[in-house]
Amino acid sequence: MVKKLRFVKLISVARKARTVTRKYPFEGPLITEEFRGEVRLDPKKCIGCGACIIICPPNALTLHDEGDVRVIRYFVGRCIFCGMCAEVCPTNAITITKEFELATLATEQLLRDLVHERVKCRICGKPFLPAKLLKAANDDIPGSDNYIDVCPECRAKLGLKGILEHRMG
Amino acid sequence: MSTVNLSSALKALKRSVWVFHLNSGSCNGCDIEVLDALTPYFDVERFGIKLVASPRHADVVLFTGPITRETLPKVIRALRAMPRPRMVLAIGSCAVGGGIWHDSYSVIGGYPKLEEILKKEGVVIDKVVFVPGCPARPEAIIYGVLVLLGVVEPKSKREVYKVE
Amino acid sequence: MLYISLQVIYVVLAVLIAPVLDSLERKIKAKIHSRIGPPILQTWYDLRKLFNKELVLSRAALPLVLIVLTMLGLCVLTLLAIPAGIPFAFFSGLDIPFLVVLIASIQGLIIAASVVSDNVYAVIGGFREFAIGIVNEVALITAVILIFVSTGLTSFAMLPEAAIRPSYIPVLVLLLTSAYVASGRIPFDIGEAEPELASGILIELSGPALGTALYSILMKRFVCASLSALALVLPLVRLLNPLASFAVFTALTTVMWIIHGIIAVLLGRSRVDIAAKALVLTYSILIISSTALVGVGL
Amino acid sequence: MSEEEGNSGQVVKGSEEAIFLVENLLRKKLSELPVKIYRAAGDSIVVEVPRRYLRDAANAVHNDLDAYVRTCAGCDEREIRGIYAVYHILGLDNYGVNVIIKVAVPENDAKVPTIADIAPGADWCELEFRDLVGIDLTGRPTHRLVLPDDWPDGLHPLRRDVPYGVRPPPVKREEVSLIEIERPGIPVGPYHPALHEPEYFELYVEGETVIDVRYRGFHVHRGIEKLAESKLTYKQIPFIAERICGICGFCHSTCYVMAVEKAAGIEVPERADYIRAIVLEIERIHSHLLWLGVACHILGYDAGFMHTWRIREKIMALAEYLTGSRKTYGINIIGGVRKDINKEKVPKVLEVLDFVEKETKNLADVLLSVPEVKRRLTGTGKLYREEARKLSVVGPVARASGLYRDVRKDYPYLAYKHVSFKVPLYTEGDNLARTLVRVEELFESISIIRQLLDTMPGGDIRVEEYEIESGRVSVASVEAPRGEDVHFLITGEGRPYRWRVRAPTYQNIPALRAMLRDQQLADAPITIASIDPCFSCTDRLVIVEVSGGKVRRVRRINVVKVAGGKVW
Repeated sequence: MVKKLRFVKLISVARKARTVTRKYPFEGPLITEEFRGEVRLDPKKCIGCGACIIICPPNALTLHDEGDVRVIRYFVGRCIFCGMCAEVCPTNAITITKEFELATLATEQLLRDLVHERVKCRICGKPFLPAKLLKAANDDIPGSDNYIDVCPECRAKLGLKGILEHRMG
Repeated sequence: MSTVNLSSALKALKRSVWVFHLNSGSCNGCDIEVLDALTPYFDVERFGIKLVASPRHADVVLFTGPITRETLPKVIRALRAMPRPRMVLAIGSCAVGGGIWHDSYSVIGGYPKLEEILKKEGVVIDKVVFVPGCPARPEAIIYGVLVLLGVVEPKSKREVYKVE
Repeated sequence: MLYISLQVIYVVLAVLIAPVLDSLERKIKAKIHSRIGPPILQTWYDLRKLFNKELVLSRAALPLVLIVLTMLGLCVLTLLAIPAGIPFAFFSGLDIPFLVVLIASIQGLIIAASVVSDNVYAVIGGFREFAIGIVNEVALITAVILIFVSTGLTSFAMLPEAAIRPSYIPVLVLLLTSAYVASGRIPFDIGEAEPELASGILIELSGPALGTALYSILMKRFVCASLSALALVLPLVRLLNPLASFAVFTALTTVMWIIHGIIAVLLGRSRVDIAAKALVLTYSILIISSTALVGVGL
Repeated sequence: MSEEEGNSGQVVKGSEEAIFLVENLLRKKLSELPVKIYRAAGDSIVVEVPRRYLRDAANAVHNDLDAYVRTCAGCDEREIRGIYAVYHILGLDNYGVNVIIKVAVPENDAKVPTIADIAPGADWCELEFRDLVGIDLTGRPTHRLVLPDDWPDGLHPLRRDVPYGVRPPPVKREEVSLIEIERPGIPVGPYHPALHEPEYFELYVEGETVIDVRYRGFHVHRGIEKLAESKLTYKQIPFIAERICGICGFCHSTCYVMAVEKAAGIEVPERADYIRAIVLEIERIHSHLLWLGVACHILGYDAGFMHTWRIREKIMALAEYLTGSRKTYGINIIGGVRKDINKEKVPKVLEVLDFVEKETKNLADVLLSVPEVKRRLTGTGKLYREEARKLSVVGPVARASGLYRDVRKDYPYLAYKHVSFKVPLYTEGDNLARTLVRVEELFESISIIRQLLDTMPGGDIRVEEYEIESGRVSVASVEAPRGEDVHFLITGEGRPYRWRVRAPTYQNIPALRAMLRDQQLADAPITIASIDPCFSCTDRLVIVEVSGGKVRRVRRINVVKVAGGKVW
């Protein structure tokens, strides 16, 4: 008979476990220090290189070159919180926060934009790359000062002209 | 059918929210977190939230998934079966932004894209809240419900930084 | 005069605290699940919200609403018919047969509901209620009749004798089990088995219609709880003065409701064929033993 | 044990010796067929056979060598060799070796003979490559399996020339009912409380007994394979692989990275193997606890659901503590893992494991002592051993029907060769057996993690530089909570050329028909749940012959007509 009534033991299981409810939002969330939440792009460190945009699997980070401005747009709504962008960012501009309370009434509220001023080409005047990216590239590549602020098309023409002169010399 | 005055319905809803779980092709990560919200550690029943079996009984739809092409007609039918006030809580990066497969041939691409289709179909949704996350933690879902009920102001705002 | 007022108070009490008892039951269930559970007035909040919602009804669900309303009315009438721990008969003269007819008609209504709706789940849910309802109705009615026969009562107005006869025991057990099964809780909520039939008969209802349906179910549960309390309190009626026995009766009703709730948490849902077989078996044993004992005059 | 000659008892499974043995066996067995046999990456052998001998080769390998159907993949190789190719992957469990039968299909005559009658397990994956790659099948009735109903005929998404974002306008398809069924068809789904995912079972009942089942799935087809072959890169695919399923995602991402590492010959540091195995077992514990809770809920025993998930919460928090996310761990990357399980985290892991072990032990026997739960689990949803073997079912469903199949033992991978564990085996094949298999597996996983933590070597956890040569073929498999998860991969430039995922539930759904037939309607949800279906992994449709063996061509059945009622 005792074996038949073993299901009543549930009461003792419940009494031992007591009430475990964590009264969120009045009490803190059940979170560990390793949790990957929303990602934050630091405007001071970001050079607008787009490495994070290439690696982002769901295209939550997108790059828009409009007019004389380059916008790095982070759409939190599509982000899958994998943290790969923080891993590939050359200047560690991306930090992973613990923020998960992101609910909003409209998806526009989930957009975070970083607007970079694009340098205009010395020759043709067309804007091409953000200033900070050019500066970073300049520091890395020695002796590139004289044509760093020339857009790729003009630079190609310059290079071609250089070779022709050299050959026609 | 009978017109119901929305304001008194919404006020009455603050203390008793019956939710219906609608999976439109999700990987079921968010669906498990939705179920997790019922379990002892989070216990949404203390807010008067109850999971119901039919859209006829529901006030809020817990919408997960990027709406695959196959589920589209059935999703519309389920939403139309709900009495007003009819509210949607879009949970997870699939529902909010189409997720990692947002531009695949077999996926509509999340709730924002469904909204246009719903307008064409004449299905009125009174209020929508988007809860990002992959999967959205149970606490994030609870926070989403609080925003839906107007108990809490959403923290997340659009930000634009100028880089000099 | 005192009796009528007590009886009316009892019915008013029933109408008000049935939802509160329901949320109390949910609270206790939550505690056993080691979680907090809803506030005490939660079921009232649910009902208030439901009555504020839009009524979406498919053409076929209209008769169902009628059935639900009549069920509500019948339950309140039955509460009037049950003597609230006091020797009083609201429908003097025909009191016992009238109580039996009322209980039978409540069960009958549920069975009628199964035929009405055309939603596939509602049809299946209805047939299941039908199967369990038939078996249980027989048991419940015989139990109610046997209670009065074994305590020598021909009308509620009389005072039942204090002595507890041995034949009273199987009758008591019969009534308690059939009242529990009639209250439609696990393991016998098969007609409304949520994970299988998406809440069976109720699937089509929404808003106010659903509100009335849920409220009528609560009233039915209150009838079951008070029937059980009546069986327990009958031997004491002679010993206590009317007020005391009325208080004991109401207290017992709430206690029975809570006990029903706790039993429901500990068990899983049965299957309609297993449940029907099990019930037929237990009921036949109980009925045979109690009629035999009563027949012998013990 | 199988009666195949030359038992491999003494050979270490998956070792060089085993592969050599299998190669000789194949050469001997297929000597009279014009075949080319050569080694592919890792533990697989490729058998190239002309189209007209496919059936003989398949028959030889599947029936004579007692191989199990693992999967098959169609591939559009017109860019490379101007042909379509069909790969049938059969696994020899006794040797731990995969045999890949490769068939070249000319571009203008894209047809291939079926092997579904020889190996019924291959039924579905054949129909899939017919849908997605457009290689037709001869010798069997065919129907649409994967693509949505309103998808136009003739447009095959996995062909290289079809862009991944194509959105053809819907095509109205009339619902023809060729089955005259006067009995009501009960729609279970697509939105049904017992199913947490949109799938669709139609049960034909007589009274309360189910006489037949029609399943229409594919609500969760997201075109993952097409995205991986055209848009995503090698580095990004582990994250989409992890989201194939929200419960066993880590198995898919591990299987993918192992397939790539095997194909490219990348030497993964041993510590990474240990970490991957530990997290795989943590995922198994959470998945089995989750299933136990859902099964109790379906049987009406909500207290069981609440308490199993209370225990499971600790495992979810532990997973977050080790990997950074509760479910989509995201630590798998080609060449190793991104997060280390360092010394000070180990005590926390052991503490949680002790808690889970103690609590689950005494909760499990309370659950199984509840009269209704025990009564409704025993004897329902029976699957006999021969039927299970014929359909090549996997995981707990196989182990509960007497088939001793476990990828961790048959095709050893990661660090499982360093730990000893028991594989629970039952023969009744009913829902109770499947429950007991899962509960015992849960305790085995706990002991596996403890052993792994003890013997974990030091060293770094990932390899940064690696070269992925294109055109290499490899097969990787992992024992997911629901069974054997197989990934087939052909490497390409910057991203895989073809990546085929065969999730475990894919093999188990056809077995459902056998389990549901002549059972009570009320047991349908628990039997469906007993294979622990994960439809976001699977997403396939199956056509059920009407009882009595008469084969009927069936199109979609208009439920409203059959049931006479309105489905909301």
